[in-house]
Amino acid sequence: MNQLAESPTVAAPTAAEPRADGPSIAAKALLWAAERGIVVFTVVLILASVLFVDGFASAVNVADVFHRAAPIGIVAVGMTFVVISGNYLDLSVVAQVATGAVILIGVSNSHSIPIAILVALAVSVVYGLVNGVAVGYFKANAVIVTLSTTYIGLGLLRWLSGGSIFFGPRDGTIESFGDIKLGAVPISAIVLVVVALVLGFLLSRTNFGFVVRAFGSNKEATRLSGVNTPVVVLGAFLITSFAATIAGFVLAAYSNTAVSSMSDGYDFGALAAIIIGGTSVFGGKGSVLRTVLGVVFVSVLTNVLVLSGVGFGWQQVAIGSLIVLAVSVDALARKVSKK
Amino acid sequence: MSDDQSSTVGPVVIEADSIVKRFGGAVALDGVSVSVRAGEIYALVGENGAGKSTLMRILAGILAPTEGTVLVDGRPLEGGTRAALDAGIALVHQELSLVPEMTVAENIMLGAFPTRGGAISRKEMQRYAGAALEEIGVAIDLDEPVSRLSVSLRQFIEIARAVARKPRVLILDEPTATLTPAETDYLLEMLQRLARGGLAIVYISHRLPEIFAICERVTVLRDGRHIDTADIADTTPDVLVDKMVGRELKQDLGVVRESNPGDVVLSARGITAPKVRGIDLDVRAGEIVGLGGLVGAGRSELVRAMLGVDPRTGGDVTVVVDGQVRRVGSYTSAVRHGIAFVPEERRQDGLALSMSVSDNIALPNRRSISRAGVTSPARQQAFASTLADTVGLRPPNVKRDSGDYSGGNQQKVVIAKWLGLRPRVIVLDEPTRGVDVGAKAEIHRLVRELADEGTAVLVISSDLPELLDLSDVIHVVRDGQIAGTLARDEADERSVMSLAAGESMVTSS
Amino acid sequence: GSDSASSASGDGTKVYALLPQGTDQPYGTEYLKAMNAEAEKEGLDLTITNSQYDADKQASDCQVAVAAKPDLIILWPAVADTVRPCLERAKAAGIPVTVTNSDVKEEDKSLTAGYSGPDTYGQGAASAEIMCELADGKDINILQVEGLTGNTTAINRKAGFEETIDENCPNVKIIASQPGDWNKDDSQTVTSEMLTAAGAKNIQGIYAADDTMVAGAIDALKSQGLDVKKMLITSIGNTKLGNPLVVNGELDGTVFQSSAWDGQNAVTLAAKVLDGEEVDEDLFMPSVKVTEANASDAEVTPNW
Amino acid sequence: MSTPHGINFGEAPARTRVDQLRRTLGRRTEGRAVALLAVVLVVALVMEPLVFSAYPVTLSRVALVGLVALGLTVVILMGELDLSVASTVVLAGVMMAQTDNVALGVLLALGTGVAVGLVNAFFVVKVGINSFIATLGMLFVLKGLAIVISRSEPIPLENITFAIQFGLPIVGPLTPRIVIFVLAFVLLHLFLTRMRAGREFYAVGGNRQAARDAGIPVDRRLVTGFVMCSVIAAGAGAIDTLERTAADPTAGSTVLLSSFAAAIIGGVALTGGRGSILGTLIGAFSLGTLEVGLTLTGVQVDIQQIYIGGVLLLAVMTDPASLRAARSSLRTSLHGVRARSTDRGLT
Ligand SMILES: Nc1ncnc2c1ncn2[C@@H]1O[C@H](COP(=O)(O)OP(=O)(O)OP(=O)(O)O)[C@@H](O)[C@H]1O
Ligand SMILES: Nc1ncnc2c1ncn2[C@@H]1O[C@H](COP(=O)(O)OP(=O)(O)OP(=O)(O)O)[C@@H](O)[C@H]1O
Ligand SMILES: [Mg+2]
Ligand SMILES: [Mg+2]
Repeated sequence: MNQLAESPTVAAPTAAEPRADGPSIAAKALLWAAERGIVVFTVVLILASVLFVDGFASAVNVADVFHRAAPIGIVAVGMTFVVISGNYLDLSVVAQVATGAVILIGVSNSHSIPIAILVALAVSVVYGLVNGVAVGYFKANAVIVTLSTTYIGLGLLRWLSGGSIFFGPRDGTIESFGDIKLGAVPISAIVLVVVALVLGFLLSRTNFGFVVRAFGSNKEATRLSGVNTPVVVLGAFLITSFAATIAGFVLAAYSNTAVSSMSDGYDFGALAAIIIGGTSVFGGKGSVLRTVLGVVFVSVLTNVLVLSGVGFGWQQVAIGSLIVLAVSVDALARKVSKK
Repeated sequence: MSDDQSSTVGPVVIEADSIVKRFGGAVALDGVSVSVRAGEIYALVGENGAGKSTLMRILAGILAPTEGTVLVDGRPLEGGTRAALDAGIALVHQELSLVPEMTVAENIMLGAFPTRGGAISRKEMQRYAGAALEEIGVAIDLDEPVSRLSVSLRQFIEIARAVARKPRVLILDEPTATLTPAETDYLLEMLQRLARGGLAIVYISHRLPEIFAICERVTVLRDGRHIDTADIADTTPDVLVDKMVGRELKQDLGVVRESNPGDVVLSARGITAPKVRGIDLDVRAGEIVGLGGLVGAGRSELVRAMLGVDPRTGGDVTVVVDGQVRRVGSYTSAVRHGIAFVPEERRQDGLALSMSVSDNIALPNRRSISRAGVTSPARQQAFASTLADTVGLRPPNVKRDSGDYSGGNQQKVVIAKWLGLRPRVIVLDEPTRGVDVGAKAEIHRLVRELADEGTAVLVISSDLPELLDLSDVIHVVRDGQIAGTLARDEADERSVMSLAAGESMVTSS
Repeated sequence: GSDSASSASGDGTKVYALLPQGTDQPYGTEYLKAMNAEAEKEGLDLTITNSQYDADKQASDCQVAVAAKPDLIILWPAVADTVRPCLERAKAAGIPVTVTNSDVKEEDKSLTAGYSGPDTYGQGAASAEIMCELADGKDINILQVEGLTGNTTAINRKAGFEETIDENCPNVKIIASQPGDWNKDDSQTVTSEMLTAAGAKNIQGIYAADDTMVAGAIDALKSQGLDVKKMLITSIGNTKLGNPLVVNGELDGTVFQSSAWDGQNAVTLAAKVLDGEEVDEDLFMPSVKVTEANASDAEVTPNW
Repeated sequence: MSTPHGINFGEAPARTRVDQLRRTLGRRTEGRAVALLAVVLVVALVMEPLVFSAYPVTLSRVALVGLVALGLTVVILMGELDLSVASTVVLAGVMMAQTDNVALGVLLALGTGVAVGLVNAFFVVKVGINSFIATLGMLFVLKGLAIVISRSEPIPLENITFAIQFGLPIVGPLTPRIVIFVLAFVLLHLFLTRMRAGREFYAVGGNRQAARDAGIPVDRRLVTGFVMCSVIAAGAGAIDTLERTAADPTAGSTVLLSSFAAAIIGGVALTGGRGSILGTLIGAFSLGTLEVGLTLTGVQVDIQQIYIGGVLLLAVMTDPASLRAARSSLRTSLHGVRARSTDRGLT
């Protein structure tokens, strides 16, 4: 995580210019907090939970938080590329996660796990290609394109697989893999960290990541700098597809089952995490680390609410309010600092 | 034109009193006072970022001053845009302020749609808008969507909008930046006519001749401070420039460059595209080729089609790379072959404004400052700083968002980002539009240096002195074709304009 | 009452089946297989819709179905409270409606030609009865994992379970309850969290509204190092996932629900109505309690 | 240098009829929707004419999603977004079922819509956050509230007879829903094309700074737009609840994306300022007809989904602008490859 923490997109405060007459101390504090909004929010939430919620800090519960965070976190980390490239979101992750999970278990039951993984990755390439070509080359609207591929993908998945629930053999490789733990940290969280490290590096420290961010900031200026921009969009969608498929593997391994409806709500769930993390929905600004923090924040919050016996309805209210609150603090801080 | 009969100047209409404006910690205006009288044309000059536009936006009620007051007829003006409009203050913005999807008539009447019984009255709208266009003497179809109009026409529509409000104070923020000389002359005459009718006009421009042609008084701003207000009759352009930059400006203008062109590097044959009707063009190493012509002549379209920025319908473009002739099939291949392009709309197409200067500079150079696709922030920083120094970026802070810089400095960043590639060819479309004198001189210096180093340079400019000054040879484009080619010694304002407009239009000079 | 039993079942007999799930759910998948097979046997021309539990979409499907003038409509209500207009519309068009899987409300039953399917309330009750037996009068605390929030089956099973516990064995206390969305992984996580919140030591049992979720709950118990066999665990389904758990003694009891039975009898009932046969008002799927004792009986062989 | 009568900007503006017509058509944004509708109608005519003979059914399917889409269009035209429409539909329904009195219930539902619209607008206008985010938060909040208030169970209406009456035709074969939908369309169309405030929505979406500078009360227009959108969604929620005789706290799962699809297929640009209510109507019609047609053909549901997705994808990819973009992007990519390979060969 160290490497991510150093990534300039998060660490560099954009408004840290020395000034003649700066804003008031309070405004500065607010701005400081807003710049690091999600870090502050997450730390405060975790501290408060440790202090006030019984059982929160237990090893078992930490594992549960990781379980909540991992699959959707992997999806969100991948989708960060699409969001930063200025293409709103990829709705088809719902279909992709389910497809990855069903193929992993379904195909490994009839063939073998390596073949299953290859098939699933091949399918994820197809998803990325279709979305990426339609959005990148045809300049079609990303929301509608990925809505279409969701329909097509889920339709095909259910039609071809017959739609059943798939479960792997008891104590088979997949289940054993899903049960691996490093102390309190389940394998799914380790996969999340690895994916986040790789994709975080890709986004913040490679030419590809750089042009994705540039493209999200200004498409035409990026194109006129000689960047082959359709390929950039294609790449962003391919990465999202790849991550979604890995998330499908993780989800399948965790429960040793796969159903086509298991990833319902991952589209807006992942987007919410990305936004809470502070990545701009207009593209250009944001980072993988921010997304990870956003996911951790939502997962801890949900976990705490469940631990406190709060019902599903209030959980939703709390998550929604926090999305708005987190972004409002940021906006208000900016306003104050401008005055 | 300046020796028109002196106009009758009336009482002070609008007054800014000790205006201070801060954006966050940055001080944009620091206790500036100005007053404008009815019937006068009042000039405001200053370098990019001096605070001219900010002051005008405060006068027009768009921004609220941090301190100080705006007085209209001696009464404080409060209540934002609406109140300012009601008080008869009309602003023609520096950045175009039109709704592209709306028609000419709707844009002219924007914010003041005439209604009858709650519904918009089309007839009234056409009548008012038509009258406003007639007043400024421009004939355009009222139902045309503005998105299909040229930049200069849009500028006139903005002026028509201001005029349609029957204002008492008309503020124009760099209205001529996008206009050709003919259009500029026309506009200046029009402004004098309006002033004679008792209108108070505030006029901002980086082109000092215009100011000396029509204005009565001039105020110089520097770094948000009021430096001087003088009667035009009592000052000279040199004095003004010194006050604007606060230092002696070594004048590059007029220095004739020793040019010794090499072989043809960029060659275009039979280029056709929408608005471009079969153009051949060669640019040699170390040569600066200028493209002159009126707005709408198709110069931008020509170079964009040549480089593959926009699709072309016909023609071939080649570039010589290390002695080998290469086809330019698409814009990416153009860049790969070492062609750099500085587009006309720098804020829209040239820069990612929300990214740092360093990132913008790195964008076309990412291959050379990364290893195996992996970027190094330190190397990028160093690379960008060097180039920022080369172009004289002020302040030279490459970590700042490029959107925080003034127009001239933004243009320097656009040029800087290409310098890293050591381009074989550089194409610049209106490189100094809206750029102040200081920055303009520096950009000219850069362009000359590039040519001296052997780069083939192609420049589009509607600023005739600039075009004449820079170019070794000028092709004049009219109606999508090359109307004529002028060598340095045969080119002057008159010869370029006669080719640009076609013989018939040249009546006076 | 069926008022258009004129056309005998045979080729060209058109039937619309308005379902809220299909291949998107494991239950629906097997249900559809059985339904299609039976329709083939009966020679019915079946058109199936899937409203994905969106009541508005199902109402619209119903309008389309009525407009297509089929000989009969099979309805699996997405939300029982919302199907009255559909039933009225079909009645006005003279199309008989049979109900499958989850029944319409009592006051709407007169508009239907019959019901076949599980007694979802009864299933919850049956699972509660197993739990009561297991508790055997001792004071114990249990957790509940509910189905998808707002889902009719989830609501009925929850009501059946809770009300039966209240009545038969108030010594069993439900001290926490969260939805597991019919998913194994969701159930596993919420169970684990409920255990943490209540303190694992204070929990003696778990009820999950279906076998998939109970499998997740059992995994959660195991990963907290609890002795699953000592816990009192019940659910509903006896599916291919749940049945082995009963056999090996981890799941103490479940209630057999056969998707194949359900899908098949939806068509059988429809065919009977079309043939003008007298049908009983309700054809309930036998709610067989499955415990270790009978888990391997042929009668309760799981089919999904 | 200038001519005495004004300035010459090239050829005189086009005035012939044909030019006028071409220009008018060129300005329309509904092309894609019309093309899609034409295809759907022709295919339906050949495959399943029942779509037409049972047009009230088709209409009510169109109205189901279409009404919400109309409201959404207003917000999108202003360059904003409302992701909370589906949750508004649900919450309004639940609020409506809180009382036995139908009239009061409808008022409660619409009041909910006003409140939601005001909250959305508050965050966008006053706090200054992007509507995409504000309404994404509201999506969760309102859904959660609906579940909390209803205790996650459907709430049947007291006055079932009236509710059932409400689902029956009143004008010819048209049910109140269809009539309200048509009315909403006509009113919104007139508002956006003829009324000053409505026309100014386009300016707010097309160039917000310009609108502000021209003295248009942008904030007030935004509030109006968000409230209109939410009230229409709430109205749709009330209609749903009446027609179903019960409020369902889990309803509306498909509304958000379908109404979006209708608007975007209808040519409404997410960037604002471009599009029309008519386009959304046609978009909703083509998608609704497609769905009804597919249902009637009895094709397996999974395959229906594949068709719908395929048609949507084709519709956005075969837009003339898309095809142009694809042609030049492909050229770019291919030449890029060629340029690179020659580079390598010679250095
Ligand atoms: N909205 C804003 N937020 C922050 N800083 C601003 C804003 N508007 C202007 N500034 C800053 O205020 C200063 C004055 O800018 P202004 O646009 O008034 O200059 P100008 O004299 O009009 O320059 P130019 O000749 O380039 O148009 C600049 O440093 C600019 O960066
Ligand atoms: N008379 C006119 N009426 C409408 N549109 C015009 C007219 N003249 C030009 N245009 C528009 O302006 C554009 C042509 O201007 P263009 O930028 O190509 O000219 P240019 O010669 O490059 O001038 P410059 O770059 O100096 O602005 C075209 O897009 C065209 O649609
Ligand atoms: Mg300015
Ligand atoms: Mg141009």
